[in-house]
This record gives sequence, structure tokens and C-alpha cells, in this order.
Amino acid sequence: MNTKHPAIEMRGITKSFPGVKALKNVSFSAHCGEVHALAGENGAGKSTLMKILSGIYRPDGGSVVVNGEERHFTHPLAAIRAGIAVIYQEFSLLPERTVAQNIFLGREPTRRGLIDHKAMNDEARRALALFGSAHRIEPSTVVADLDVASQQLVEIAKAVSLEAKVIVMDEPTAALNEAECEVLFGLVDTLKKSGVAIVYITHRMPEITRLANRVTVLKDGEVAVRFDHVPEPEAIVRAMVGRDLGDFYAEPAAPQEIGDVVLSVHNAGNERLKNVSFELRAGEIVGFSGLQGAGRVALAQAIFGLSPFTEGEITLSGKPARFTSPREAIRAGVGLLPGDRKAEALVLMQSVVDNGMLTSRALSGLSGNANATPFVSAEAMEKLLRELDVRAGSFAQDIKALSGGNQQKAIVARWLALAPRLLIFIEPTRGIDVNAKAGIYHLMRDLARKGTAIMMVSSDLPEVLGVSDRVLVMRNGELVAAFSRGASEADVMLAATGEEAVAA
Amino acid sequence: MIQETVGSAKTRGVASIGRLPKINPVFFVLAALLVAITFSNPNFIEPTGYMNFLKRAAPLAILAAGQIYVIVSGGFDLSAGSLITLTVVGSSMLLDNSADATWWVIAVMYAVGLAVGVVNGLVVSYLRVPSLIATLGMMITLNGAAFMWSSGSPRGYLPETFRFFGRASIQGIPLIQFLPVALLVLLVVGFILFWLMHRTNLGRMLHALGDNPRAAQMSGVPIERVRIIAFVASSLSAVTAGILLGGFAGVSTDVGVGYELQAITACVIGGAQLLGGRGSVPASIAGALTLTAIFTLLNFIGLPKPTRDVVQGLILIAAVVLATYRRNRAGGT
Amino acid sequence: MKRLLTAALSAALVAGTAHSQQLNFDDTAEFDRQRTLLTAKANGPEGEPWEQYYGDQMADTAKYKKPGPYTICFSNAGVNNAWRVTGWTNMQAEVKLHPEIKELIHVDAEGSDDKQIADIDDLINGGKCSALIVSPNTTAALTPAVEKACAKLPVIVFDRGVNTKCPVTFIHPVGGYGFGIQAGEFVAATAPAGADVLMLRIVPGVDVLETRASAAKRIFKETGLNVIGEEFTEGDNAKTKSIVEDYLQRGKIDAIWMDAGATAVAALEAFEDAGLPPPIITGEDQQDFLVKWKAEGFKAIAPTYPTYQWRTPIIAAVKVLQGEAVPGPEWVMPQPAITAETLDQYVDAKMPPLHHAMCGCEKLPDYPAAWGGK
Amino acid sequence: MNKATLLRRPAWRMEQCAPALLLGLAVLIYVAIALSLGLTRFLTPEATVSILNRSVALGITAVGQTFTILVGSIDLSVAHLISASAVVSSAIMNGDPAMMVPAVVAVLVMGAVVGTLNGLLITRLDVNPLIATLGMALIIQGCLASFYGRFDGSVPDAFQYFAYGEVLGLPVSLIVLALLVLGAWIVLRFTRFGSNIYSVGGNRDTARAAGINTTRVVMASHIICSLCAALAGLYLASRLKSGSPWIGTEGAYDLESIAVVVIGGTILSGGKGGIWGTVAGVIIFSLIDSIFNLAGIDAFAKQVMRGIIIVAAVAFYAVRSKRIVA
Repeated sequence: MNTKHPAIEMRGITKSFPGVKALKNVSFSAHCGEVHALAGENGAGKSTLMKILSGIYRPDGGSVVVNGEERHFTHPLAAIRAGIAVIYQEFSLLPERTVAQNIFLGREPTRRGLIDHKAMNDEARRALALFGSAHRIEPSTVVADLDVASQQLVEIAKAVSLEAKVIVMDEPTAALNEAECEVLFGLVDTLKKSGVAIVYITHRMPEITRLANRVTVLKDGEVAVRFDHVPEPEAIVRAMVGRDLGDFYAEPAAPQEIGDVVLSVHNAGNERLKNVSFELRAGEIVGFSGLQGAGRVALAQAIFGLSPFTEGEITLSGKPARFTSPREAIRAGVGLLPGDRKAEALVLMQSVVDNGMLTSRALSGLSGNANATPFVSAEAMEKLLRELDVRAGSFAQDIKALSGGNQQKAIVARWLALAPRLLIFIEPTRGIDVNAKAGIYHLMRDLARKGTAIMMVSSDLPEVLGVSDRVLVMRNGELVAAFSRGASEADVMLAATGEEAVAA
Repeated sequence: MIQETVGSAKTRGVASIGRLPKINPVFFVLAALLVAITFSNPNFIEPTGYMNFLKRAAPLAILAAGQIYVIVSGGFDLSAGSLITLTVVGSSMLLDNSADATWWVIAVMYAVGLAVGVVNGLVVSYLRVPSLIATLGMMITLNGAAFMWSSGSPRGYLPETFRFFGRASIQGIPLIQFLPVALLVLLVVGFILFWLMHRTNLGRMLHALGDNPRAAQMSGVPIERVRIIAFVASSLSAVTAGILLGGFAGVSTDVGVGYELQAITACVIGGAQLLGGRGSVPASIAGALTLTAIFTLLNFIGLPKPTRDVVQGLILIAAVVLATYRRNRAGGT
Repeated sequence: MKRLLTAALSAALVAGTAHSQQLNFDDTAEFDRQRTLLTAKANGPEGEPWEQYYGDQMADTAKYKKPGPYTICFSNAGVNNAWRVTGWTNMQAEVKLHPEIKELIHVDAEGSDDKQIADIDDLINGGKCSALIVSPNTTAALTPAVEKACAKLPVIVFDRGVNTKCPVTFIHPVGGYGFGIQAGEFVAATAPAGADVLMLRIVPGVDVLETRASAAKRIFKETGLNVIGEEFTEGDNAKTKSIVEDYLQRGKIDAIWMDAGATAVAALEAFEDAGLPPPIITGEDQQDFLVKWKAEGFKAIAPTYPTYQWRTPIIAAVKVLQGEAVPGPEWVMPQPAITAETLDQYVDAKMPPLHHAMCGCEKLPDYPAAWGGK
Repeated sequence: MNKATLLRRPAWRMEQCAPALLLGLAVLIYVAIALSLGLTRFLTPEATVSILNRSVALGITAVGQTFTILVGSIDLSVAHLISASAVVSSAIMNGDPAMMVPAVVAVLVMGAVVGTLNGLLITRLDVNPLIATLGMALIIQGCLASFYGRFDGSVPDAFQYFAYGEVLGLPVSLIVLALLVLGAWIVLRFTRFGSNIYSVGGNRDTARAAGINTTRVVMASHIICSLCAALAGLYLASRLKSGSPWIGTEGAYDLESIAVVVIGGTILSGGKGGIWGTVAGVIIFSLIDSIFNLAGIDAFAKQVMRGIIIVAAVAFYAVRSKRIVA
């Protein structure tokens, strides 16, 4: 192993997109056997930098040096051949192919020119064994049949099996629960020990503390600061946003602010939910915690009519509310902000205003004036967007040009226009930078203050504990515990995992 | 921020009509072609010249204005051409030269169109068959039905009352001398379709549906209903085009052949995004006029038919390349 | 890039043509032969042209003789235009006149050579056919299939031919030159010297249509008429009307010559809508044209490619199976043109617009209902 | 850990055996009709071969179309390419057996050129494949039409061996088709290229990020498709002794080949399906033809039912999916 040179070194990288300077003179390196954390707000340039490293983009200026040798990757394959593997934030698995086929995508083992399926499955099984016996993922399973966490693990196995010298992990824990995170952290440690250089991109400070040797913070396409040690989380956050975050979470609701029951679910269930009973009141934010697949999203979707309840009594403000379609739920005053904005909320080719007004228009008469619905007019929507501080060159521009946080706020505006009784947030801050997160939290609280009941599903435990007035925990499709404000992470985790988890 | 919001208020007017960043290039192309036609045939600027041109283009323009609904919603309607055939053949069968029947026959044809659109929409929405296949099946079925109904060749004349829409002109109008009824139909249908697409909730929902069906569904858009309406709009426009074509040229068995692809071509020339989310009724109509203008010009220049095929192919590809290029330049990443 | 593509393709095609010789659609000997036949006296019963024939060469059919009842098989290129619909109706009606025919098995190739070959194969292998009638979709393509069939049973070909003499007989009217001559000579005789003639054709490259056009062009050239254009309408009314409109916008048209009459009415309407008197026009025996002609009395002729030829194969098949001689190896039948003098005989407003009047079907069972008349 | 993260048992994947079910149904109907009409001679091995032989051209084209659809593209230019290759081959051969090899080479080169151009338009210029290949179809048609009437070529008898020859009682054409299918199966199942086709069809960005040269895969798929169309053209020239410029369009090979591929369970958006489904689709189409011939249903009614069958067969796969289609 050559320790004189860093495993990779990026020198003075500059990259522009039409109208945007994405990276300005950025230098970055990673040595063998270290974890170099890369932090920064969304849009700070982290992903662009990594796409240059992996050969997806070509830099306008600067150079990429691998093992002391300057390289110009023109294709991702060149980067992979040079020993650089990237685990992307967005899943890059093919749902219709098997686990083994995904792991060996584009580099299937062959014998006499033909793919050796048996060897491929065996190799895949070996790569998956890194996660221990807990995740028995069969290599011949079609990926679509796996749950989300297993899919993420396959994704990681894919990068690891490349036997790369450099592994870039772009928010690898975004879809993992705490227990699965631990498996991943153990794996990172193993890789580090075996001399792999790891670039670890994350928003989560505890992960940096837990794993990193060095930290680089990007801000607005430039290196804001580089620490050769792991500093206090506050220092990193300060460097990312340029100010202190005293009021990150909003004040909880005072008892008198909590009003009547809005949603009541009694002994409800469907194929993924069993015997669920709870109430949501006006003015409160209730967080739903649990492992991936515990049924939190399924519950939200059941309330919203997307995969309806098949049994139980559900009432909304006293009226029966077992909805069979989102439209029906929305008409009754339920709103839902999905976790995957791009796939489930945004209409990317339409303007910011169009995105904001979509639901208002959907509930109005088909032949009604699109710019003056009974719920909101185009002018009023623009005012609302301005109030929410949605930043866009123009509200008439396509929403795809906006940052994640601004897109999320535009989607919030979509629901605000309807003044819903109950608003469901799923992973409200996924892929949103620290600064914008605080804005979303305050927005949620303001809504609650105005009398909306808020249900929040999140995998970010500090977020759940920091934002919610109550926390409900789910496991295997059932509600297993309820905590009032002030519960500890340990309490919630214990409830979420059950006793078996303690043993594991 | 304040400056930005001022900017947004100013551009909002543009936003509401389909947000074309600039004037759609199809209008310039059309203008250039009309000038070229005039040069090759000075008579074109006479009312008979351009009115004949517009009359001839009207069926395709109406068809394109309907097809754009399906394209914006993310699909294709390949059954439009065969529905034209069915309209002409069916009308001739039912009418058999009896003028009195005109109105109810037209009503029956629109009912058939409505049914075809609804079935297309239902098959795509509920049986989840991609529209390419669903409307291909419908196309084959309708062609077969038209032949079955007429046992191979239409068995009735179309009376002048029926042919009025595609053939007659209103005489004695100042400045333009006369106005073909077909053009009047185009103006009325075009306006209705324009208004529905660019001024109403339906239009915005169509765009949302084509852009991201899942997001549309989760935002409360009645996606099945909206999709069915898109197919119905296309089918009804096909019936209208059929009535005009039957009127223009009388009975024949293969009137509609190839019209569906021409309509899709017109929409693409008008800058529509295939697979949904973007498209404009006026630009599609302009696309149809452009296509007709190209054929007319090639006719005037005296190019043989084979060349026309090649030119149509090249223009089709060039239009899409140009649109992609513009979008990439304008769209940032 | 696209230019490159066009160039490449053209090059490929040119390379292909380098070796092949041009098809001869302008055969002087054949032109003269057909011109003579048009005025020749046909053999056979007067007034029943479907039984008439030119020449006296007969095919010996003794070896095909077998007892009835017969199953006649018919491989049809398609029923995809009005002419074929009328013809097919004729044939079905003709079968009803022959009690010795037990069944007519009809297979429709839907205009596909490939399917027709498979169909013929099926019919032979089915083993039920006493005789096979073929109306080939394409001459060259169907030749091997017909040859194969000849080896097993008596074959009768009509309409388009095949490149083999193995069928018992090939039934067809005089031919494309004849059609072109009738129409061309009428225009030449009626129009003033140097008149402007627009030639409207369906598609290029189809043998029967090419010969019609070449015959007419030869006559126009001989008589000094000015052909202002030769346009392809694809048999589409709207296109026809548009083309004529465009020509009228640019100048005058004295006469319209058509290689097939399906869109004649559309061409006339272009004059009508432009407020011009109808030109000299050549059409075909389609009722809509005849009705208009009768009503407006313009100068016209309607050469025909008679649909009564669809009756003849059935007649021939029965004769063959009964061992009677039939004209062969070619059965050339008369190909009359409808003129102003004979128009009244054929015009019938009760028949549907696309009915072909030269059907010889007026006395057949179920006339006129089966043909869509009232 | 716990059950939630354990593998969910893969659901029985119905769509994998759906083509076989549909095929079984078609066979059943055919046999039932043949028996009920007392036409047992349509159930012999010879009849089976003859049924299969009906669709050789469609089969060859559909094998190629399977590649383009799997890779997430589509090819509407095959019908015109079939015409062009039939015409060009018969023109070059012009009855001379010595010209057979040059003609076959010329036609295959032409196919490769068209496939390459389709691929370039789609990958380099980013043109929607429907539009790119539709444009290409018009261009080929135009080029072909400008040579209408100049073709009097015919293939030599020796070349007709392709369509009419028999080896061990099996038609040569059928053997060629079978070999082609086998080859396609091996390519798709056992080569990296085949695997890449599924990957690119499944998600082009993912494939690219995994280091697959997506441009090359799409190009190659289009070239394979065009080569198959060219081969189909050669077959038709051999079968028909000469090439007519409308042979491809009159058989509607463009839309029919797409229809049989999707009836075989390959999804239009790509990445899922396979060659055996296509084979089932082709046989189903042949059977439909034979069933209608047997039952003596007229061509128009047949067309109506054919349209309905196409939609119904695809609905059979699609109706259970939760995906919203357009």
C-alpha cells in the first residue's frame, strides 16, 4: 500500500452548469484507512464533487489524482476500474433483477464468455455475509421483493464487492434504522481497517462523531473549513450554515393549545396493520417512530386512503373516515406530504405556482378557472409562497430548478391552501439541509398552533423527539408504545425493536 | 427577494398560458413556410389560396388539438385515424343520402366517439394497459368494425347537409370574401380545446398527470377521470375531423389511414413533450398547419411523393432534436 | 447526419438497381395487341361477357374430371377495396347458381403476400379442395405457391396473373394498355389540340396501373396534348381534391385522366367548389361517378376493369371438374368502356356509391340487396 | 435482528408464467375448434409445422424487436426496412446464384446502417425512440418509393431454399428462426451484453453509474433489431421470389412485432421480459390466424377480435400491477 500519496486527491476542482457555478476551486483528499466525512447543506456541491470523482461529470478545471497519478475519467466505468466505488443517495438498484445481478451489474463473472450464474450467486452471498447472519438476503431474490432496508444493504454490498480502494457513501443511513446503522458502522470500521479510504457524506452529526477521522465542510461550492480531527458537532453545523442554531426545534405545544380529537382510529387494520387504535388532537404534533417496515408509512397511507384500512372504526372530527382514495381523504380534510418528494409530490415540469395549486385545482370543478379556485387564487398562492419564504427566481419557473427545502415548502403551501384538519408528514426533512430543516420544524409548529393535527412519520429519532408532543411507536404493524414529550432515545428504541433486539 | 417576487408577479401572466418561455419556434417556421409558398405560388395570398389551405388543414389541426390532450397526459392515441374512417363509413351507412337524418347521425357519431374515448381511458386507467397498446388494439378493432359494418365498402351517399361542414363556405364576407365552414369549426373547436387546456383546472391536472401520475394521484387529482377525459377529447376531435373529411371529399374506406401519426407529428412539431407534462393546443394546431404547409409547398415545387416522405421524416426528427436542444439549454442541468 | 443517411440508403438502393433491368411498362407489341382486342369480336354467348373469350385456344381438362359435388377453394388477395367487394359478392352469388358446388372455402389474405402463400399451403394440405381459385396479391410472389398447388389439383387464376403456365387457365380482361387506350383516346378525341391534361394516378410501381399510364401517355404524345402533371393520389379522395385544387389555383385544366376512377368525383368537386365547369374526365364504373355524370352531363368516359370477371372462375372451375374444355392457358375477356351512349344502361342511383356497375350481376340471386342496393 | 428486516418471501410471480398460460389457452381453443369441426387433420405434426411456418417473418422481426423493447426503446422502422431489404436483395441477386452472397451482405450492411442511425438518433441526439424510428421509417419509405417500378429482380431458385427447403422434414426457415431464438436466449441470459440490456432497460442512469456503456448497449440493440428485420426481408424475398416495396408494411410487421413482444410479457418500458415470451406471442398470433381460418370467420370480424385479443392479453399481465401507466 502506498502511504505517501492519498488514495484520491482532487485539486482545485471547478464546475459550472448553465447559470450556476457549482464548484469553485475545491480540493479534497482521502487516505487509505481513513474515513473522511464530507458535510454541507444541500446544494453545497457535495454530490457534484462526488459525481466528478466517479466520472459522471467532467470538471471544467482542476484535476483528479488517484494513487499519485492524474486521471481524467470520461465514464463511470473508468472510475470503477481505478478502484472508486460510489453508493448513491438515491437507490440505484434495478427492481426487476435479482440481488446477485444487481451486485454484479455490468461486471458479471463469466466463464468461457458466458455468465456463470452459480459463481455470481456464490460471490453475492459472500458479499452479503458481511452484514452477519441477521440479514439473510438470498442472492436470487428479485430486488422488488426486498424491503427498503435490505435494498440499502444490497446497495452497500454492491460497492463493497467491487473491492474498491475508495468508497464514497452518500448518506448511506438515510433509510436505515438505528440497529441497521450499527451494522453499517461496523462494516465501515472493518473496511477502514483493511485499508480502504472512505468518503462519508452525511447530515447526521452523531455519525460523523462516531466514524470520521477528518471532516470537510462545503458551503456554496467552496470548502468552508477542513478539520483534521473531529470537532464538536456545533462547530461543523456552524460552518455549514454560518450561524448558531439556538432554536433548532420549535417550542412544544402548551396543554391549553391542544384541542378536540380530530382523528380517531379504533381497532383498525389491513394486510399490513393490526388492531391499531389512537387519537390525534387539534394543535398537537404526534411523532410515529419505529423501524423500517414497522408499519408507520403503511398507517399514514391507510389514513390517506392510498392503501385503505379493511377493518376498524376511523372517524375524522366525528364523521366516519375510512377513505378509499387520497382524493376522498383530501376532500375530508386530510393532507399528506410524502417522503419521496420527487416520486410522489412534485410535478417537475410545472411551475412553482402550479405545484402549489395542484390540490386546490384538483378539488375544484374541472372547467373552473385554474387561476381562481374556490380555495386559493394564483395571487393568493404567490403570497403564501412568499410568506413561507420559498426562494425562486420566479414562481413561474419550473419547480425542478429549486432546492429540496424550497420544493418541500412549496408542497407545504399546496396543503396550506386547503387548511386541512390533519396533515401527515412523512420524513419531512429527508434530503433537506440543516438550515431549512429548522424552517420546516417551525412551520409544522405554526400549523399546529393554528389548530391542525399533525402526524409525523420519521426515521430520524432526534427529530421525532425534538418536534413531537407525543411519540407513538410501531412494531410489526402494531402500535406498541406511547410516550409523552421528554422520552429518551433509548426508551423509544427499546420499544421499537422489542426484546429480541436487545439480544442482537 | 423583493426583486424576485416582483419578477414573478410580472411573469405570472405568462405562467398561466402554458409557460412557453418565448414564442414557440413553430410559429416562426409556419410563417416562413407560408412566405415560401407565396413565393412559389403568388396566388396563395388570394383568399381562395389561403382559405383552401386552411380548409384542407382543418381536420388535421382539430385532430392534433385533440391528440395533444392525450400526449400531455402521458399517452398516445393511435385509434384516432381509424375513428375518422369509422365516422365517415358509419355516417354513410346510416345516412344513405337522406338529408333529414344528418343531425341525429352526427349525434350518433359523437356518441360512438365518446364511447371509444371512454373505453380507451378505462382500459388504460383500470386494466393498466399502456396506451400505445390499448389504442393500437382499438385502432385494429375500429378498422375491422368499419369494414364489418359496411361489408367492405360504404353503402350510402353523404348528403350535402352532412357535407356542409367540410365543404361549404360562407360567402360575401368583407376582406376575406368567403369563410370555409371547416375553418369556422376549427376556430370554435380550437378555442374550446385551448380554453380547457390552458385556462381550466382540467388543463393543469392533465399536465400534472402526464408529468408525474403518482404525485397527481397523491395530490387528489382524479387521475382516472382526467385520463378518460383526455382520451374522450381526442376521440371527439377525431369524430369532428371525420365529419370534416367526409364533407370535404365524400365517402371512401381509407380516409383516416395514417392520420394518427400525422397528428402526433403535428403535436411534436408544436413542441409537445412525448410521455407527458408539456404541450400546447395553439402550438399543436400550428404544428398541423406547418405539416400541411410543408406538403403544399412540396406540391407547388413539384417534388414527387417519395421526397415528401423523406422530408416529413427529417422534419419530424429535426423538430424533436431542436426541442431537446432548446430544453437542455434552457433547463440548467 | 440525415443527409448522410439518405445518401447511404440511396446508395444501397442504387447499388441494388445497378444489376436489375428496368421493368418494361411500355411494350409496343402488347399495346398494339390490346388495342386490336378492344375492337375484336369475342367468342361466347352474346350479352354475357363473363362467359366470353377472345381467341380459340382451349385447355384440355379431361384429366381433372371427377364426380360432384365439389368443394371449391378460393385464396383471395383481399377484400380491401370497393372493386374487390363487388367482385367477391359476384362470386358468392355465382356459386349459388351451381348446385354441384357443395361448399366455397374462402381464405382472405388481407393484402399480404406472405399470408396468401400460407393460406394456399393450408388449403392444399386441408385436402378438401376439388379445385383452387387464386386471385394473387402479387404476380411474382405468388408464383411458387401456385406452382406447388398445380401439382396437386386444378388451379384457376384470375385478375392478376402468375409467372407460370401451370394453372389450367388465367382469366383476365384485355388489360392495362386497353384501359389506358380507351381513356386516352377519348381525351385525345374530345379535347382541343394542345389542351392541358392532368394525370391522376394512385401509386407508382403497380404493373396494371403503370401500363394504363404508359398507354395514355403514348397517345397524348402522339396527339400533341400537354400533360401538365402526373400526380399520385393514393386513392384518397381528400388528397385528390387537394391536388386538383392546387393545380386550379395555378392555372387551367382542360382534362383529367385517371388510372382508376375511385376518386373521380372528388376531382370533379374541386372544379365545382372553385366555381369552374367540369373538365373532360375519365373515370371508372363506380356508381357515384356514373350518377354525377348522368346528372351533370359532362364529357366523360368510364373504362372498366370489369368485376364480372369474378364470376368466371367459378364457371371455369365447374367446367374443369366436369371435364369440359375452357379457354386456356389464358381466358381473355372483353373489357368494355361506359360511354355517354351506354351510360343509361349502367347508372342506378339505388346502388351504393362505390358499387362497380360493370358487374354483370343484375340477374344474379339476391340482387341488389347483396350488393348493398335498395 | 427481527422479522421486519428479514426477507419477505418473494410472491409467486404470476407474470413469469403468464405467456405460457396464454399460449396454453390459445392451443386449447385451437384444438377444441379443430375437434368440434371434425378437422383432426389440423392436429397432425405437419399441421403444427405449418402453423409455426406461418409466422417466420414475424418471428424473426419480433426477436429483434424484443431487444429494442427490453432495452427500453422501440423500433417502428422495421416494416419499411423489411421492404427495403427484400427489394434490394432481389434486385441485386436478379436471378443470379453468384450474386447471393453479395446481396445478403449488402442487405445486412444496410440493416446495420439503419440500426446504427436509429441508435445514434436515440442516444446521441436524445430523440424519443418512437419519433426517431418513425422518422426513419418515413425516410426509408421515401428512398424506396423513389425507386418504385425500377425493380425487376428476382431471387435465384437456390436462394429459395431458405424459405422452402427442408432438413429432416423440418423447414429450413423454421430451423433458422429456432436458431435465432436460441441465440437470442443465450445472449440475453448468459452474456454480459444481455444482462446489460436488462439493466439499461430497467434504469438507464443506474446502468450508467454501474459503468455500463449505455450508448453502446442501446446502439447494439437497435443494430440487432435492424439486422433481424433485414433477415426477415431476406426470408420474404426468398419466400416470394422477389421483393415488393410494400411487403413489410402490408404485413404490418412494425406494430405486429411490438404486439407479439408485449403479449409475450415484455413490458414496454423495458428491463423486464424475455425471448420465450416473444416466442409464445408469435405462436399465439399464428394460432389466432389458424383458428380464424378454421372457424371460417371473415377477415373483418377477425380484425375486430384481433384488436380485442391484443388488449386483453396485455391487460392480463398488467391489470394486477399497481403502477399507473399512460
